Amino acid sequence: MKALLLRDLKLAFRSGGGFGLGLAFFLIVAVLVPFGVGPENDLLAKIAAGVLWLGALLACLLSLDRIFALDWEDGSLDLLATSPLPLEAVCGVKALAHWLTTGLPLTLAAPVLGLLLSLPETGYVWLVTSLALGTPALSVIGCFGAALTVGIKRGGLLLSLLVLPLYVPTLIFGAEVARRGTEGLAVSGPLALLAGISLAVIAVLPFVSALVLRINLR
Amino acid sequence: MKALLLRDLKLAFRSGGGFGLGLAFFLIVAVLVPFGVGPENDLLAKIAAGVLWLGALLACLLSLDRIFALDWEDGSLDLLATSPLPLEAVCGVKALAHWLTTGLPLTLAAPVLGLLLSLPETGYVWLVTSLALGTPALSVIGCFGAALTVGIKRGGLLLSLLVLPLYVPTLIFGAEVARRGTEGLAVSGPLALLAGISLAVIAVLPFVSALVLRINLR
Amino acid sequence: MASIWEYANPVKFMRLTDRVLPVVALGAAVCMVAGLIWGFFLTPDDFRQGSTVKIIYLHVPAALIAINAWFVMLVASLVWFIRRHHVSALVAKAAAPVGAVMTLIALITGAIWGEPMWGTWWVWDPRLTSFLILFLFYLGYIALWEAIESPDTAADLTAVLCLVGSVFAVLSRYAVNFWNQGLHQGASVLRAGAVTGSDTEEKVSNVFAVPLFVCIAGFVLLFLALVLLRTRTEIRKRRTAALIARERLV
Amino acid sequence: MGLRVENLSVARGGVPLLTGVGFDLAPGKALILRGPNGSGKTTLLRTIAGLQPLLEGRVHCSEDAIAYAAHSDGLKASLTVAENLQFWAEVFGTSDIDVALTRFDLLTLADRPAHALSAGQKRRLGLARLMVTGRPIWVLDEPTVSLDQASVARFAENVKTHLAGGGMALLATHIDLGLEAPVLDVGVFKADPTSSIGGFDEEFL
Amino acid sequence: MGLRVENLSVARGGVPLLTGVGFDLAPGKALILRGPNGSGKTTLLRTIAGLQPLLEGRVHCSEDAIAYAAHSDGLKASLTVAENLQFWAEVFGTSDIDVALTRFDLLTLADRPAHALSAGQKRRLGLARLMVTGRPIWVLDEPTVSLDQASVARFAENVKTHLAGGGMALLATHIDLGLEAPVLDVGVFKADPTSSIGGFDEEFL
Amino acid sequence: MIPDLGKYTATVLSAYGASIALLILLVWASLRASKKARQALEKVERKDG
Ligand code: HEM
Ligand SMILES: Nc1ncnc2c1ncn2[C@@H]1O[C@H](COP(=O)(O)OP(=O)(O)OP(=O)(O)O)[C@@H](O)[C@H]1O
Ligand SMILES: Nc1ncnc2c1ncn2[C@@H]1O[C@H](COP(=O)(O)OP(=O)(O)OP(=O)(O)O)[C@@H](O)[C@H]1O
Ligand SMILES: [Mg+2]
Ligand SMILES: [Mg+2]
Repeated sequence: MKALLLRDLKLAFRSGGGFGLGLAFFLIVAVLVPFGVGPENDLLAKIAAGVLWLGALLACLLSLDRIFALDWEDGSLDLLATSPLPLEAVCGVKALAHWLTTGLPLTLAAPVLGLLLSLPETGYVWLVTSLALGTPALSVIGCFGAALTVGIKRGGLLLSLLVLPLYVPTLIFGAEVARRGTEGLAVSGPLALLAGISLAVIAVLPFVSALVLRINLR
Repeated sequence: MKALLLRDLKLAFRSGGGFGLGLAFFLIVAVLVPFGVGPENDLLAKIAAGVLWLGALLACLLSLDRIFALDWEDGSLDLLATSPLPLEAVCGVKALAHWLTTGLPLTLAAPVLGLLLSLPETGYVWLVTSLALGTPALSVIGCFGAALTVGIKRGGLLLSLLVLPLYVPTLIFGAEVARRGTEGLAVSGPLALLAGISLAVIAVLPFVSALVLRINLR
Repeated sequence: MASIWEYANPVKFMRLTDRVLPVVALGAAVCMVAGLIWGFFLTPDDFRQGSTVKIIYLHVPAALIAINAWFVMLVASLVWFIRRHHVSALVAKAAAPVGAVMTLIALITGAIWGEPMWGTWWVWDPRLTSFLILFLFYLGYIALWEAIESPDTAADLTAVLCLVGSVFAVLSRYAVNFWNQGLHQGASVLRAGAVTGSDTEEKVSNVFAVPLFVCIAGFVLLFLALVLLRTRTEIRKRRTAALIARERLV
Repeated sequence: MGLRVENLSVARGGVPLLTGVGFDLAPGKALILRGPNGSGKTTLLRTIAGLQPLLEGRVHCSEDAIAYAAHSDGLKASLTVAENLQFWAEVFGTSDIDVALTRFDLLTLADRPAHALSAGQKRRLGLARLMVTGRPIWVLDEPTVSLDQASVARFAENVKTHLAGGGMALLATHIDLGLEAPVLDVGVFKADPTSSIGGFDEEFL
Repeated sequence: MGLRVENLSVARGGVPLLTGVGFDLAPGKALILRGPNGSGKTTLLRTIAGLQPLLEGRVHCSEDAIAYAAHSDGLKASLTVAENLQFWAEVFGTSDIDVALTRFDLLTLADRPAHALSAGQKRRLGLARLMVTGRPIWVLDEPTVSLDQASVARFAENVKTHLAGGGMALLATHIDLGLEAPVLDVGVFKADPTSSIGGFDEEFL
Repeated sequence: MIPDLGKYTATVLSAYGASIALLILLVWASLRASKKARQALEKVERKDG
């Protein structure tokens, strides 16, 4: 398992993939938003928290198909399935690697982009907290989606379609935390729900993903 | 050339790919925005035009890597390069096929999504006009980016990173047309610039793409 | 009495539906036509909503079917998972497009209704929003069926998606409620009070209720007929594929 | 313990391909599968490796005994030869990749990224993976594709060493491997189209 | 006109592999390239096909005369066998795919999507593509990988027919093709690492 | 013959029009698919004898 995690991280760093680029995409979305909606600071401040959450979600989404597709194409997935590693562990590790290479850097970079979108000062801590709590759920859910669509040539967009409705609750609570935090309202409600979703999803979905993967491999 | 266009369209339809799914992604972005920024209609109306342009751009972006990557992986691109088709034509046709399967349906679907984001009534015609004029440029520029990154395993995110800055002018003028149109201001300035960009890009970039492709193939 | 599972055999199912389908289809046609004509031509206008109240005869039945079609898919998926009856997997597959269209009808009629009532085509009201999400689930489910070649794998994967999707759909419902409290009507038609007429405050008057129930019956029968028809289509397709495959061996 | 296959039926895409396949593979033995293109060798090997469900029959072998090598080698283009091997060694809980590198003549290539290998070199790396799995039963699908004669001979040597150490090998191939081993022609097990083991879609017939 | 290669030097990844390669291929003739794994056969063929730049020397042949078939077949998994061939026929401006289908025994598979083919069947389809290009010079990289003996024989037949019609063939292979043709061992052209045709990075040496 | 719908004529008619169009489309598509499947099956069965 450690070997798999290290390999996935190494591949993400080396092939100019995951890590830097998820971040770059996030950055670019944040930069493009003012071009799209216009440069007024007030308007931007209002939507900043939501847009950053959305950007993080999309950046996550874009890198989902790397989770299994590459291993499927070159035959490694078959070999992993016949290896002593249980598929549940494979799914868990893959989701973890995905989070380490996208969710984590996104969370760390969010404050900087908050600056760009004139996020009010009260918002930073809640934005970061909500992303830190929410992005693991995004990775795990995404891993489930990736397992569903493995083997479908260039399933990237299908994957997005399947995963996005599943992301809705996480997005709602996450953005709600960030938004309420920004406006100085109480956040404990959505924060608890967000954490609940993350925990539940982390506890259950890797097993479902392994099941799905097993179906897909035969 | 007709054969290539038909094949690409056929592949896009058949592999559950391009067509419907680019559209679906557009839809989903439009649906997610309110979850991020909150449900107030006034706020949504203000950002609707910009967000729709951004969504269309991202939907385009996501499907870019299909343009060449698949043909590269299975070796067809090598074979096409040694075929009597000039590579310039290949690039042109590929960009056209991309537009037909993403830009065009996005343009047609935009009004419906405008509804969801409570786009003011004055905005529809300009939103559609600007998308109709702008999306061809997005496809052609994207095709250039795809040619640049062909051969890089899972270059999807790198591709986004390269292409997004190139998309900025198109986005700025396109969103400006839609935004001004929505507010009832004069649009002829940005409209002319948008059309200019599209024309210039369509006239020149396929040749550059072919050049890049040739470099990438050796 | 023979076990109901007997009809999970495609051949038996075909034989049974051969007889049942025409009856259901006829019932659907009669109820739909009667209900819609009754509702459209023979009911008075509402004192507040004017003639727009007539939209209810489409909107409410479609909304009901939209939700219940997903339930049908959920149950069928579970049956497929537990008992591996092919017909139930195909029923789930057949129900999805019907459910999606019903969702679309509910959305469209709702939007059209909303324009005069709320002054806007669309608001991010929880019920509306969760319907939109339901529509996305339908789209994803259908796309997944289409994308996978092997029917067995497709049945398994879509069944898992249906199960997981249901959980997330419920979760979304709560999330959306939390996120925005809405404008939309509460469910009053189906409340017992409405039917018995004891709840005077919110009951839908009988003038509207009776044709509405005819319409609901019509939509339910139509749903049944379409699902049976589409399941038969799927079974035939599978049989064709199986025969071709066998032929190839010769 | 060896590998015993009894009365096995396999299918691909819902079509039964082979029925009644049976053989025994004792420790130290190899078996070569032959048969024309499309006869179902790959399908049979995948079924035995547990990568697809079987229609009928049984495969007896102890758990986690099989190392499978397919048409594609499962190499990561951006990792070096040594890193690729090291990864599989760790996954399978062994640790020594040097023997494998030496035996397949990959020492000089050890620091080369896998995408910069020629077709035959890639194949050698794919085969070297077998040695680091530490598993007794090698199930190989056309292992010598793209290999030159020297490499084929080296591969045969390695298989023999593996057998001598009590290992087993089941190989599908079209060309001569230079191995002394019984040959099983899968053609004789061709499924009878009218038989009733209709596989998946039986109910629909 | 035939194919003439003079004093050709080729490199891969900046490393010169072969120098001074020269041969003549007259209409109706075939030439078989041999050499150990990694000796540069694929690189040589790609250079001749114009897919990568050469370091030195010249390749004489009329434009658009070469049909190249590589390790990968360029098949679209979701198109059927016939559709795949038809596409290439249209691209190359020919139209008749039936001959190709017949010659490579693909008629019964014509309506099968390409992903549902076995390894050898895919290869046959990849080779059938050559016939619809209508080009005289076939440049083939290990064409018989995964083919069974009957298919190899059929392939050899087809090459002979092609030659008899004035075509040419340049084949790299490790196994016997059943073709009577002169063999060129690329090993003798192995680049001298100390020589100065350093290709890409010459200036830095 | 159409009842007086007052100022909401367009609203109500478009709602009915759109819904009925969608329903007809769905029924038509289902029937067509059914017919196609039946014909394909018959063809194969006839060939099978
Ligand atoms: C686009 C948007 C709309 C959607 C997705 C939608 C969805 C629904 C759903 C799901 C139901 C549930 C049926 C039930 O629980 O019994 C329903 C019922 C209903 N809707 Fe809508 N609706 C929309 C817009 C509207 C509008 C604009 C109105 C009118 C003002 C309206 C009036 C009603 C009424 C009167 C019912 C029946 C409630 C009852 O008594 O049970 N809806 N709608
Ligand atoms: N998805 C599918 N649906 C139907 N038939 C399929 C499918 N995939 C493969 N087949 C068929 O199954 C048969 C067995 O394929 P398999 O790959 O096992 O053959 P093989 O013996 O390995 O052949 P080769 O020597 O060419 O590799 C082939 O005839 C192939 O055409
Ligand atoms: N990017 C690269 N950088 C450096 N060397 C490379 C690169 N790619 C390939 N090589 C080396 O170039 C040599 C020639 O490779 P080529 O594929 O031409 O060999 P080949 O004769 O076709 O071998 P095979 O019979 O195995 O297919 C090999 O030794 C290979 O390791
Ligand atoms: Mg095979
Ligand atoms: Mg080679």
